[in-house]
Amino acid sequence: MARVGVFVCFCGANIAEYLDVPQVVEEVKRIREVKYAVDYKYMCSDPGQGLIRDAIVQHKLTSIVVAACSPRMHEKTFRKALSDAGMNPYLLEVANIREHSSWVHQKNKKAATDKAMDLCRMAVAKSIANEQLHEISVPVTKRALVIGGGIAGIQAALDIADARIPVVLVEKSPSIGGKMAQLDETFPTLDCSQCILTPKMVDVASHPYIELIPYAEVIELQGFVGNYKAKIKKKASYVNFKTCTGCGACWQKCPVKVANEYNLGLDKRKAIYTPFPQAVPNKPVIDAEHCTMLLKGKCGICAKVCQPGAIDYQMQDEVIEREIGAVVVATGYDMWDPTPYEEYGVGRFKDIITSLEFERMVSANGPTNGVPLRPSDGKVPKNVVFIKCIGSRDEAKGIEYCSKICCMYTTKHTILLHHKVHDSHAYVFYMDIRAAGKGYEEFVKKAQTDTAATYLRGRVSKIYKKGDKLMVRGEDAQIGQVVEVEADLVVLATAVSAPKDNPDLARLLGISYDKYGYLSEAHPKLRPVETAKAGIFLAGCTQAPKDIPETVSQASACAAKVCGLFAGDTMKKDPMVSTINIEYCSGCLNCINVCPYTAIVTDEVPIGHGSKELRTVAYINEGVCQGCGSCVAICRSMAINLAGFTDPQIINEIVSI
Amino acid sequence: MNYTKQIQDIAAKLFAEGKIDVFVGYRVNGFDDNQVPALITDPQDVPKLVFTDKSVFNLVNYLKSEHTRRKRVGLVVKGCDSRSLNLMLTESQVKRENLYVIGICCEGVVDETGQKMQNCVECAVPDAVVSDELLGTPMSGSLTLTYRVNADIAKLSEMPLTERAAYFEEVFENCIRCNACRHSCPLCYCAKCCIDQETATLYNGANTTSSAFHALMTWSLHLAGRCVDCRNCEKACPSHLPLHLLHKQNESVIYENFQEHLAGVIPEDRGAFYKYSLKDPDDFIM
Amino acid sequence: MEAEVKDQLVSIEKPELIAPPDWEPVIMGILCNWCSYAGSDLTGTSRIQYPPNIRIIRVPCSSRVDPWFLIKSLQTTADGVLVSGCHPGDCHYISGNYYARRRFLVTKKLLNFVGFHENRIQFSWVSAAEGPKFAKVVIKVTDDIKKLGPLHLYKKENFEKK
Amino acid sequence: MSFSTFVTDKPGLQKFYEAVLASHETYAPAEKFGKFDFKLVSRISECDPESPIAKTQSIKPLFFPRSAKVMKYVATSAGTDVSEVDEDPLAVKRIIIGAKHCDARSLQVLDKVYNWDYIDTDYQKRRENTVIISTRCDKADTHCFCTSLDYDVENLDAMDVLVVNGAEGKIYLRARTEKGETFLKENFSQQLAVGSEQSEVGSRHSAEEEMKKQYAAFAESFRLKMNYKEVNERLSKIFDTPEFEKVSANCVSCNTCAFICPTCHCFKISDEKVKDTGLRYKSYDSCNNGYFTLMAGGHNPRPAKYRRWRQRAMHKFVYYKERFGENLCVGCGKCTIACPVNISIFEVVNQVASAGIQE
Amino acid sequence: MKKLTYFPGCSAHGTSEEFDSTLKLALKTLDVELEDIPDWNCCGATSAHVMTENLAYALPMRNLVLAEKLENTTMGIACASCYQRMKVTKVHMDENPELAKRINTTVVEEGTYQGTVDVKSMLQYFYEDIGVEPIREKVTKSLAGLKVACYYGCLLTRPKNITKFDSPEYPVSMDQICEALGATATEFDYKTECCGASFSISNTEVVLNLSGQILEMAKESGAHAIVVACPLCQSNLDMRQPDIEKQLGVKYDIPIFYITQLMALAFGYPASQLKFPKHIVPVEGALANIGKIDPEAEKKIKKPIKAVEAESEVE
Repeated sequence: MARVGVFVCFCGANIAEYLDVPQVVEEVKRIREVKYAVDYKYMCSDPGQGLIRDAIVQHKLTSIVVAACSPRMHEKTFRKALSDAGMNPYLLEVANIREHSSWVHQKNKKAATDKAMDLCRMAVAKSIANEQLHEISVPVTKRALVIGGGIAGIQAALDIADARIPVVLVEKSPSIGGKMAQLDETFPTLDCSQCILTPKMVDVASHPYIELIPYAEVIELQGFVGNYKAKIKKKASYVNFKTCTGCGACWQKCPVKVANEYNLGLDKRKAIYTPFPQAVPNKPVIDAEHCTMLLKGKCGICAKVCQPGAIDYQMQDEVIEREIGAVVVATGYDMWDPTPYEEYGVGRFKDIITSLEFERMVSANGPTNGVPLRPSDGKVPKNVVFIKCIGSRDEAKGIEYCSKICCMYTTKHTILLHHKVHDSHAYVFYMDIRAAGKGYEEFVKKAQTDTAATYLRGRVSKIYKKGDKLMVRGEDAQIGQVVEVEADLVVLATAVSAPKDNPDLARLLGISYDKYGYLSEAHPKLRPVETAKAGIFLAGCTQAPKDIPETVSQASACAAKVCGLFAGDTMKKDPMVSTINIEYCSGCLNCINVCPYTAIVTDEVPIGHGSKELRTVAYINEGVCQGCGSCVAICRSMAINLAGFTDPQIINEIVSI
Repeated sequence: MNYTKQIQDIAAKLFAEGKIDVFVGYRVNGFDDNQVPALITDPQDVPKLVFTDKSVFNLVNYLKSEHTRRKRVGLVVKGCDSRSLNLMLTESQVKRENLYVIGICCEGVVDETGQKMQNCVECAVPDAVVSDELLGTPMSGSLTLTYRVNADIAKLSEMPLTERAAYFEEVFENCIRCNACRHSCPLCYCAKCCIDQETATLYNGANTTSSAFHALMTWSLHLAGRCVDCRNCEKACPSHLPLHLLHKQNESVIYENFQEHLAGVIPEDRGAFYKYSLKDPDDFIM
Repeated sequence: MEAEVKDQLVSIEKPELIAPPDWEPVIMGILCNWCSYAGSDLTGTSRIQYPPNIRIIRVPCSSRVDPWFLIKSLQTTADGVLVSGCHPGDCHYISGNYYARRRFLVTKKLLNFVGFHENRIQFSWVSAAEGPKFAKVVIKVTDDIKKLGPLHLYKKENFEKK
Repeated sequence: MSFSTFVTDKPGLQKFYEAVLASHETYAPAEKFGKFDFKLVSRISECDPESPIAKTQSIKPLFFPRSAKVMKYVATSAGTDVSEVDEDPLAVKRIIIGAKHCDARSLQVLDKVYNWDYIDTDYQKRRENTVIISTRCDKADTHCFCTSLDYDVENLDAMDVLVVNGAEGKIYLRARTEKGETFLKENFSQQLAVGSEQSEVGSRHSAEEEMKKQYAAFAESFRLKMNYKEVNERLSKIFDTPEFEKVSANCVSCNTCAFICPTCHCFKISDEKVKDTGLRYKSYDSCNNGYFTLMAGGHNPRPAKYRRWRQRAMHKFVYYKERFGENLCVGCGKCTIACPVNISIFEVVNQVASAGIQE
Repeated sequence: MKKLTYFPGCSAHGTSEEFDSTLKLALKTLDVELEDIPDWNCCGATSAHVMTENLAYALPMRNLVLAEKLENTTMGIACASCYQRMKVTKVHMDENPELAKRINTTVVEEGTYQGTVDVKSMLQYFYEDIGVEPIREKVTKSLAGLKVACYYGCLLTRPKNITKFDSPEYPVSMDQICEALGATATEFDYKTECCGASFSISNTEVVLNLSGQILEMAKESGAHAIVVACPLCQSNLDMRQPDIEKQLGVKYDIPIFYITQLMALAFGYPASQLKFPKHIVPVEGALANIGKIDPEAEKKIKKPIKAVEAESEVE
């Protein structure tokens, strides 16, 4: 028979003042299984824990109940005390008589005492059904997969690799670098983006612990934390990277011109190309959608001019497999498409451009060699209107959230405009200026003084054409009047939106995403880089819009999480997980359906003792199970139980008072 | 409705071609004109098979029997039966390839007194939704989301609480806990019913009214969103308890609040408790 | 009639049964660990007072709550039950409370159908920050159940009323 | 010794019943959900002593209730207090009216097992305190076969008072036991009697004749007839026949037949403990239940349906006979009616026995 | 011959009589017969929906219920205001059957609302049900040389979730029909700008300003005339033009045509049937441009409405 020890805490006066602790002890002693009960001033103190340790040995106790504060407070402390006395720590139950009784019934001592007695009885009853549980250890494969080679992916990969953990970095496009590689200068310091990014890109390429797989996508991820298996599809580049020297003869000679994605279609690239001059790896790929050789079998110029003979028109997509232990997802963001703003004439007026297009224009290696030009006539604009919150904070046409970076980059743009076109004038239509960040507000103030840009607080209602000018009509809410600005160029500060592939990726990885398509973190405050699926972490804008410093911090945080996960050869895990009694499992597999962590899979077991015939049952991978108990409650056969919260434990509680 | 001839022919053919090991159909019970299930393994017994409007029992129940397990089975199913078969398939209890299903477009069956059964009057899915061969003329049209309100539920819901409590107390009092309901239900196939497991017997092991309440509540909740209204349970009940009330109540709640399809109509649909919608009603929660 | 009810507390389901004068209801509260249990802890640390009738059971998630627990509580100790979990979308385990919500509604309606007053089975979403809300919920539930009187339906015979 | 016979008519019997109901704690078939159960009633309008046999449950629950408290205990650290349960409501002085002959006979069969190695005092008390008034059926039901079994239905003395419908609306009441004699004498007032044959005197002969005639007509109405001796003998020799597998194929393994059967008496013991107080119950169990023979170690000697059916048939017609000299079956056919798939014990034993012949 | 249920609305018999009559001419050519809703009533526009919800829904619903009794599945409406009220009612009723049931109790005598008849403006009907190409085929007298600015006003395409037709900000359906007739639609950014109609009586000055800007932009775009499909638009821009000119001190002299007038003209009906004398601003000046084709201007103005650039090019 169970031998339960009950330890009732005074918590100084916190408990003792509002309920009769000795009476609780007396009542508890009446319970058949209780062999020892005592009270003490501070059970969590060292002498208090000593009491528990001594009683365990002296009275040969089989389970312990501590009646004190909330288990969320000191459960770990008392578990440790049990461990120290050589007892399985999970034989502990805590009766919460402080938060649930003494503190909330301060005016009714009798009722509080009665309630405390009942709570103790419940804890005793539950503890009788407690079982010895042991920490779960899961072996880990010490290799990380980083999806996305933007600044987030680069930073995470470098940090993990620096800890001598192998990293597989998969990038969708032919080069790493991401959006940051398209930027000219960065706020608030106006560092040259390329200058600070490219050394990191080179580091990635040369790092002995990083395997860079460009022009590839993850197509499957199976397994669980520490033991994932990823399938990666390397898209056919038609260029043998091993032999290619990156000399550039091919793309100079290629006759096919295609809108250049890197410059957002503002100029042309060739069908065989590297996205930009500083690309890493600096090897070209053939754009199969436009290459006439691949499309029609005619041309073949690149193969002719390639001295090392690196061109291979027969190349096929290739699927490779990597065993990995953790995943960092850093797929970045998409610029929001402003087409819904029809009243601005988006799509009709060539001289309305997006901020990223402006960024490319003012970039020294951009399509206009660093000078902003009107796309319609190539003239240098004098009056430039910047409109903020295009898509952001707009429930009707765009998205509800604030994209966080637009205020700052628009400020930067007014400065860049001022630098490049000295006699220009910038008008900025804005809703609010959100400049929360180190040096941000100062940056905005300085920009306003230096550039003498006109800031107009209000929305633009219409843009129409008058001659070759764009008439921007909006409200200046500060003077309460409609204003019209004659603009040469309009720059839309488009919102940051989630990559459109994110839902597919989330499904593939088995993680969740929010209504906008951003991947969901496990907890918005306390677990912002983890996902609900153990071993998968999030870095950068794929989780929510953020600026570069934040992205880099999050990437490094991911790296720290991965390193922590890989710190030992095995991973330790809370044993409060579900287990299946296969004897009772009827194999309906409903549990697989409701498990949010895909912790349940099918298994084949003999139909009876020693039988060769097999039947299908569910199997719970304890390495993945997080212990929510969804499967337990939906299992009609009652074949599943959740350690620590088993049916007998809870029902014991219910019938004990 | 008489498909005796067709079913006999099909069964004979299946036996002759060696496609089945056992055929599950109906035969006349031998003392009046009512019918009982017939599990036929010998082709010689095929002429005993019948099918008329007295073919009441849901034969899918026999797919959990040791006589059919891991055998190739020929089976006759009516509309409601086929829905339970659909659920059995979805819940991996039987393998489709082991079955040869004769679906019936059912015009409704009658009880001992010759009256059309209530569930047949209210039936929304008369045609078999799973079959290898369909007998009769299909009549259901669009099957999804058809739902007919049960008159008993409406009546009882309007009753004052006290009266309803008294009515159901009588129901649970008259339950003898023989478990015929559960054993007759094709969807109660658990290796060991949770009500027979220690967790339950420790507190509800006796055959008291309280235990009957516990058992029937648990049972009906386990069938919520799955019950196909074949009334096998009600016909099996030696105390003639109105068991359909519990199922119909759950069905109406599920239909009205979650807009779910009828149980077993859609293949691979596991029932309302195994999925959720963000739009589920939230107003009953503080 | 009204006056009689005030004088003598009767069970709403079985009005012929009268409660002892000092009758106090027992409410079984089943709370999810991450939101509602934490919320109830906050009620405690904030010293917000509420009636002492609730007895709290901790479960990891509202989806762990089997309708069994409610049935068994009503069969034995409880005059009413309260199940509380995270607000929709806040589930620590992503989707647990959505599954639970469906089960709760069907269970509540079924129990009401067989004769339990609907206020005996109540649900709430209480977040870890809603200490005051938890107190309000408990006050309301206790109040509701006090009005309904003691529960007699399907009680275990060895259950002794306090 | 000889017992009195009274003669009355329909209204007279009705008045007699009413008087009994008014003065005694009386159980009679009362309708609920379309079937009749023996319930405590106080007015004749609440019950129907002439209820049809096919729709009437047996009187077994009045002696062996489907769940009975056997003890109560309070377990604390001070020790375990065991106390008797409250007064047994079935052990008070009571009358049963409307019982069928098969019901009465079943008690005779059950008496054997309850007075065997352990004397079941609860059962004894209930038995002693009960006066059973049993009406002889006029017509057999489809599934009845009481006349084919090892008891003399005509001269059955298992009831205390026998009621027989005679010709021309006459109804005969005859005491069959001392208890019945005393009861009749005390309760059957002279005013109720009709004609001159109100007592044991007079044309006793003609009463005897009429009752014989009624029985003959009743015996004629049986669809099912068998030779129980042959069945007993054959069954005892064919334990291993595959025929059991055939007859049990339709069985869905519920417990209905056993729970309904007036002679089945298997039970289980279960405890229900709330807080410190436990109650121990004795409730029906059934050998058709797959877990009936499951042992703690996991072994189950009767995992297959046919083995359970063999046990059921053998226990009824072989083992009980061997041990107590009676068939554990009274031929009421209630199990067949209650069975979800109408498996008939009559057919089962005959089919198995005749298969024995063929071999 | 196609049939179309027709809701004329009050202005068809008054200020916009020329819209109604030319509509019938155009439809005759296009082989469509109009069936008036028997015993139709006021749509309730502008007054009812600011007063009571019930009346604002009940008035259109009566028309809808009556229209359901005819066999046609589509109801065409000339007046933009009537169209708006009818369409709003239909969409709201279809979305909310409970509301429909409640409103229906008011017009219970006419019958039960089924939601079987679709509501379309005449412009929408021309564009979707007849199509630009069939219209082009019927043209016997091309309007080439005439440059028009198509003005849609506020109600024909908005709100988007109600009308589900064309773009709410830069619609093109009328432009395409005008081009099919041979005319040139200018690039006109004020297509859906407010004309101030609601203040027509109460605050005329606002109307003069707003409508004046529309005229100004139309002139700026090089248009000879403005084309509309709404009686109120027409009356504001046409009737008030002299006032506008007086207020702004500019001479516009831009006639305001109904789209149906131009259609009828292009389909070969004589000008005498088109009721031009009802216009305040004389139309003759603008119509004189028909046939005068300036190749330079043609090239400059006639741009594709949505530019599609070639994806790649090979040298």
